[in-house]
Amino acid sequence: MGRLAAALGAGIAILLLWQGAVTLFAPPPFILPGPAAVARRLWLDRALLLDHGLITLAEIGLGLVIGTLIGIGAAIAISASRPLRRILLPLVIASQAVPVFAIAPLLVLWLGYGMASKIAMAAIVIFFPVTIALADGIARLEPGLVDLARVMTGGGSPRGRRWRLLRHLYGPAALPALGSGLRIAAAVAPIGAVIGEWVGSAGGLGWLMLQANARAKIDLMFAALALLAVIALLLYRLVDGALRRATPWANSTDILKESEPT
Amino acid sequence: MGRLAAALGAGIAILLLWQGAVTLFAPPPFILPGPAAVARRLWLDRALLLDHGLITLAEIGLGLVIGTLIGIGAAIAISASRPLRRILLPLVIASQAVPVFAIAPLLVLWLGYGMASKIAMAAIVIFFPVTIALADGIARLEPGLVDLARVMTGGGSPRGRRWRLLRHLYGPAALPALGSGLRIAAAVAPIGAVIGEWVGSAGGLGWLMLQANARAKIDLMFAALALLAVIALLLYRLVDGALRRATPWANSTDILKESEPT
Amino acid sequence: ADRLTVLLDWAVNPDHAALFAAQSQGYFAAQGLEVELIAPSDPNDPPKLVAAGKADLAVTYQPQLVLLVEEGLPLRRVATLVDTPLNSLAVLADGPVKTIADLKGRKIGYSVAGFEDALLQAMLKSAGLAPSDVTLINVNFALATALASGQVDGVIGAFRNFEIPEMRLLGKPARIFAVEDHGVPAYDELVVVAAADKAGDPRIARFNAALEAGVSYTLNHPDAAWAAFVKDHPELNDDLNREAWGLTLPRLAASPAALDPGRFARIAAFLKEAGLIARAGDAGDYAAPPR
Amino acid sequence: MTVPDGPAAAGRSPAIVISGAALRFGDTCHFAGLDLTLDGGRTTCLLGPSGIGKTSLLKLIAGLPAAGLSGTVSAGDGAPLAGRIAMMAQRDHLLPWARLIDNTMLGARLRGEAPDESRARAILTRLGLGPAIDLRPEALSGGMRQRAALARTLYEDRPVVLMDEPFSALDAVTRHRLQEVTARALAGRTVLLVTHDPAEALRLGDRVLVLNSRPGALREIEVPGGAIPRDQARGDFAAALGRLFESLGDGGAQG
Amino acid sequence: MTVPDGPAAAGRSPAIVISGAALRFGDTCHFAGLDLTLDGGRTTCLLGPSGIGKTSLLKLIAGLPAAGLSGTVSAGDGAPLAGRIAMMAQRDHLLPWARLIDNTMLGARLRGEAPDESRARAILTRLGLGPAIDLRPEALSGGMRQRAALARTLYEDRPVVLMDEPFSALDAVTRHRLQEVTARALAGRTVLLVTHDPAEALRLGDRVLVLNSRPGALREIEVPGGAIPRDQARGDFAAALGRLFESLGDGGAQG
Ligand SMILES: Nc1ncnc2c1ncn2[C@@H]1O[C@H](COP(=O)(O)OP(=O)(O)OP(=O)(O)O)[C@@H](O)[C@H]1O
Ligand SMILES: Nc1ncnc2c1ncn2[C@@H]1O[C@H](COP(=O)(O)OP(=O)(O)OP(=O)(O)O)[C@@H](O)[C@H]1O
Ligand SMILES: [Mg+2]
Ligand SMILES: [Mg+2]
Repeated sequence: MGRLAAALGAGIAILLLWQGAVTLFAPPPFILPGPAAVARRLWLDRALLLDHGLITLAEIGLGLVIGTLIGIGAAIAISASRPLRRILLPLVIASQAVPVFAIAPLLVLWLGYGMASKIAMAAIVIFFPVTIALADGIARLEPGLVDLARVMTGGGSPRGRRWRLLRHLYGPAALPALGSGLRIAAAVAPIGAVIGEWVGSAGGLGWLMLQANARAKIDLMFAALALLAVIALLLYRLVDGALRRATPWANSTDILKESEPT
Repeated sequence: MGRLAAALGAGIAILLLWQGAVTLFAPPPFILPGPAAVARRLWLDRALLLDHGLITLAEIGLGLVIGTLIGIGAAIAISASRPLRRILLPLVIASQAVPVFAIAPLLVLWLGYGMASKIAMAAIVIFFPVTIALADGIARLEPGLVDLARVMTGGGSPRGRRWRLLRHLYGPAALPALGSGLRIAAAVAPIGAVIGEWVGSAGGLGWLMLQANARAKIDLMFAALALLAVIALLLYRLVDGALRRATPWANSTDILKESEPT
Repeated sequence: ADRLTVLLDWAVNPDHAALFAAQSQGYFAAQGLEVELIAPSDPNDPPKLVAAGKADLAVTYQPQLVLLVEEGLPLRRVATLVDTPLNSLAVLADGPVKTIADLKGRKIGYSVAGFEDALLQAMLKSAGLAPSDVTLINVNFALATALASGQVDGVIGAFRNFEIPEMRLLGKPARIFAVEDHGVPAYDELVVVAAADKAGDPRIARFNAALEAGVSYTLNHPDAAWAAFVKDHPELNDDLNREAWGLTLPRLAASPAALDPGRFARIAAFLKEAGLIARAGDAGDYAAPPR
Repeated sequence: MTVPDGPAAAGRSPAIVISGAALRFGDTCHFAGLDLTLDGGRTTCLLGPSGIGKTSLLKLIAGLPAAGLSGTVSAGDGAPLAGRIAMMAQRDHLLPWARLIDNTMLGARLRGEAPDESRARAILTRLGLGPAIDLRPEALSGGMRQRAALARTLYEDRPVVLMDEPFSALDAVTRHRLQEVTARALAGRTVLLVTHDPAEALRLGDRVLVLNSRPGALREIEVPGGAIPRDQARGDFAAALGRLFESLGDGGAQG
Repeated sequence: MTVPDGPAAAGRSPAIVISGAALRFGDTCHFAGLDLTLDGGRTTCLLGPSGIGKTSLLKLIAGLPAAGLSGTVSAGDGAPLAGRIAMMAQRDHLLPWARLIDNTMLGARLRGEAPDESRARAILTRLGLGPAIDLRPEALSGGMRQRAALARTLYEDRPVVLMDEPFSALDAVTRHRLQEVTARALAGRTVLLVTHDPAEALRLGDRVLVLNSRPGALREIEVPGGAIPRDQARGDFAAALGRLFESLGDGGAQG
């Protein structure tokens, strides 16, 4: 399994880098503990970490699904109509400038302290790259295909026309671009969930990190962080693999890589 | 000036939406003040907001430049060599799962309380979409061009070969994809700078928002937030416009939009 | 002049009155000190950075200091800014909760600090409630608004000199239960800490002297001190901070260098009882001997 | 189940009237003031040097925006042209993600009509693409891609058909066969066929026009007799070919 | 300042030995066990039905990966082939962001050589692209794009040149002229030229081969006499053309 070996290699590389930083710069252990201490904590508190990890995982999953759906919807709306674009695009961009603490009370007021407010916050982080990448992809349809579609649909009933264009032409053509957006979204989804937990929570890795940080249990905080990083990596792999399978026509060989001695 | 009209329209749309939410849901003013109260605060504290806005603007500018450079560098490294990719990509993804408060002390330890630690934090947020979008763009070079380059450079000295391929082929071909990444980066740059300010600071809009929030000066917080959103919008426009001018061959007309009554 | 970096616990507020008075009245300068006051975004960072040698002094909370020392941070208390608890459990004055016992089955919000849930548990116990009788929610950035908007029924961590007037100005006056009235030993809300190996630094004695002068000036000339305070921090010049200023002054430690060793022993024992620390030390483990 | 031979109702194919067509870039004028009527139900072949503006002229008729292009186009029957045109562009523009059969039926999908798979299969088979029906474009050869684009155009079944060098990537034998298939499928429609192959023009065209920049815009070449597709063995074919070559020689490459 | 006619040192163009070439997809075998030697310094023209595998064969020689393809290729002089080949693919593959002149000099840039702008200009001018030298590909017609790809290939100045239907998008007149220009530029090189135009094969090929699936793999056609580019007016040209058409007829379209 070359993939397993690669994953292991990456893990070892990160650990070496981390240990290297600890050895070289010798930061105090209460600011950056070494991998060994964190590994020990990961083992000792595995039940606790698993509990909270599962909460966060659920938030990530839901946030990713909802964020992606919103992202796709926003991209479609932005691409489909100029007036909508005028209104939506600035809103979408402005949404990225909002820090948590500014809208946390608002979210709680409207959505309560349950999952909903966390998923909303996570979705805000996640949907944006999807929207921009997909909208860009849609706007970059090859001009020849634009012409083709124009001739094919000219004069026809406009009912559902845009939807069909999207479904059969713009959508598939933008899939690789959507892929870039989804990859970015997959990597930021974990932090999206953590930010969601700052809105107010009673559990999850973000909550655990806040708690551990406040009690100066730095090794626990970094253990939770390590778990979060692993989730991010696995999620990225998952999304990446799914995307590769979904867009086989877009996977080119890469000369820069090909020329490597493998 | 159609562009000015559009910007005005967008601003008015946002304000209407905001006022609508306030009127409709009637959240307490200490959670969401109306546009009028915030506008009043914007005017009254204009000097204060300007002061801190300029600090944040400087951080955004530097963060965007440095983040973009790092992003491009990381994308090139990831695309150029398989071993490097194995090590770098997981690091790059893991970097997105790190909450500020986990590494804020570390950043201060290594970079001090000055601009550097803030810009580092901002760069972490900003570089990622650039990296992924550009790396994806590089990997998606048309297979026909890959073949062409292979025949053209076959047998030649490998010295600088990758660099030239990147410079004359993969790079320009990936410019539109890099554009998507940069657009995302431009929109998240302001929050990147704000997050940077959470590392510890004595000024800036993020600092001002924290202060205002901690002291329940909600109208001041939203005034700062409004300023931040405006910065995000202007930045996006700027980057978008520059990108359009830089990649004229990639600006297609969009049938979905073309069919609009304009 | 010798440079001295002081990390505040949180955003600048009237709790820091003595520090800013010493600064604005030139008492630090008179002691040959050039003091830099820095506000962090996370109250947990300053002690760590002092322990790591990245700053000379940090403002933190006495129970927090005990927790940090337990976790191996080489820190010692060198001065006190506020020598009574400010923390309280707050509920809406016109709400259904009249006593702590009424909180049974309700939601209680808390902010980030690690020992607040311990405080709460002690208070609940004093009213005969178990921790499982309430739902605890970390509301992080929004104590007052969470309570005022009715999203939670009570909050622990409300400072009685700040959140309480804040609630009233929001139109939602609060009823408070002071921690020390409900099973929690009294402690110093705000202390100044230094790295253990630098606690004997002569600059700290000079810092304390200036701080003491700052307290005296603030207590003696509250209006002038206020004027100087808002001159440097125009964003704080409002009704709330003015009122908080008045409520804070009586809480300021008049003798910042003075140490009550018993308080450390009592709060350590309390935290051990709450299961937050494994070993309760005595004052020598937490505080530098006063000089 | 077969390739449609001629439009459902012959005679419905409108004439197309182009007037004042011009292609200009700054000081360079490729052609200007060009008036042309394409007879309804007839095939007009257009030849001309590379870069003169043949593709641009097709775009004008199809109502597609193109830089430097101006002129008006209308249908002889007064009704709007939009929705009555099928166009086969110079490049194949296949959808890389779609199988050959789905590429063929794209038009139906985009118009929300039920795709007629058996018709698509029949067309593909007749164009020699039967075995490749489930392949994606990346697995097709150049000539197969071009035939796929042709299949897509024939599937459209429109009264007006514009074709831009539809057989250029095909070997002589396949080309000859597909010229026949295409001629039969398009009989009775208004067709404008751009080609670089003089023999092809004379085989398929009711009219043959040469677009040249130097000697005025359009020159019409007298075509040989006989039914379309014409037999190249006829005596007057060679003569017409000679005239056509001569006319082409007057122009010279543009651009 | 002129297009190079023949390689700097004639005779250096190696023969190319292909052995055991096969193109298979699952059960479908396009060809197998194909052995072929391209004479050094000579032009070999390859014809065959669409989809038979001509492009794939070019890729094999160029050392490019292609699905289903196998076989070994070596140079007659024993030295590696890599770096001695210029290839003009079936599609133009121009860089959309680069002006025509920069597209032409791409090879030099990729190899880190100093681009020779005056040589590139000379080539472009000789191919009739002089006025378009500063345009980007989007502003070029189909034939102009093909000529641009041809210019890029000629600019490479390699001893081995592979061309896949280099003139298919050109009008008859331009095609005729560029066949001459190309033949002169490539004289003395080892050239494999895939074409669908039998006359073109006979004008330009020292050898003419037909790839067919049914009657065994490769069939060689006897070429008329005369120097390349050959005069089509010669008596034996028409005869050869007849033989070639006949040979092509045996195959039929693939795919
Ligand atoms: N932006 C532009 N600036 C200058 N000239 C342009 C521009 N866009 C197109 N042209 C010119 O307009 C002409 C377009 O011609 P068109 O594509 O219609 O040619 P064509 O007759 O179809 O040629 P071919 O047979 O080669 O396909 C070309 O000469 C091209 O150079
Ligand atoms: N993945 C695949 N699966 C099945 N068949 C494939 C696949 N990839 C390529 N082919 C087939 O291999 C052949 C490739 O032929 P190639 O492109 O070499 O043809 P060609 O002789 O150049 O044809 P043309 O004259 O049309 O350009 C085609 O018949 C094509 O359908
Ligand atoms: Mg054309
Ligand atoms: Mg081919």
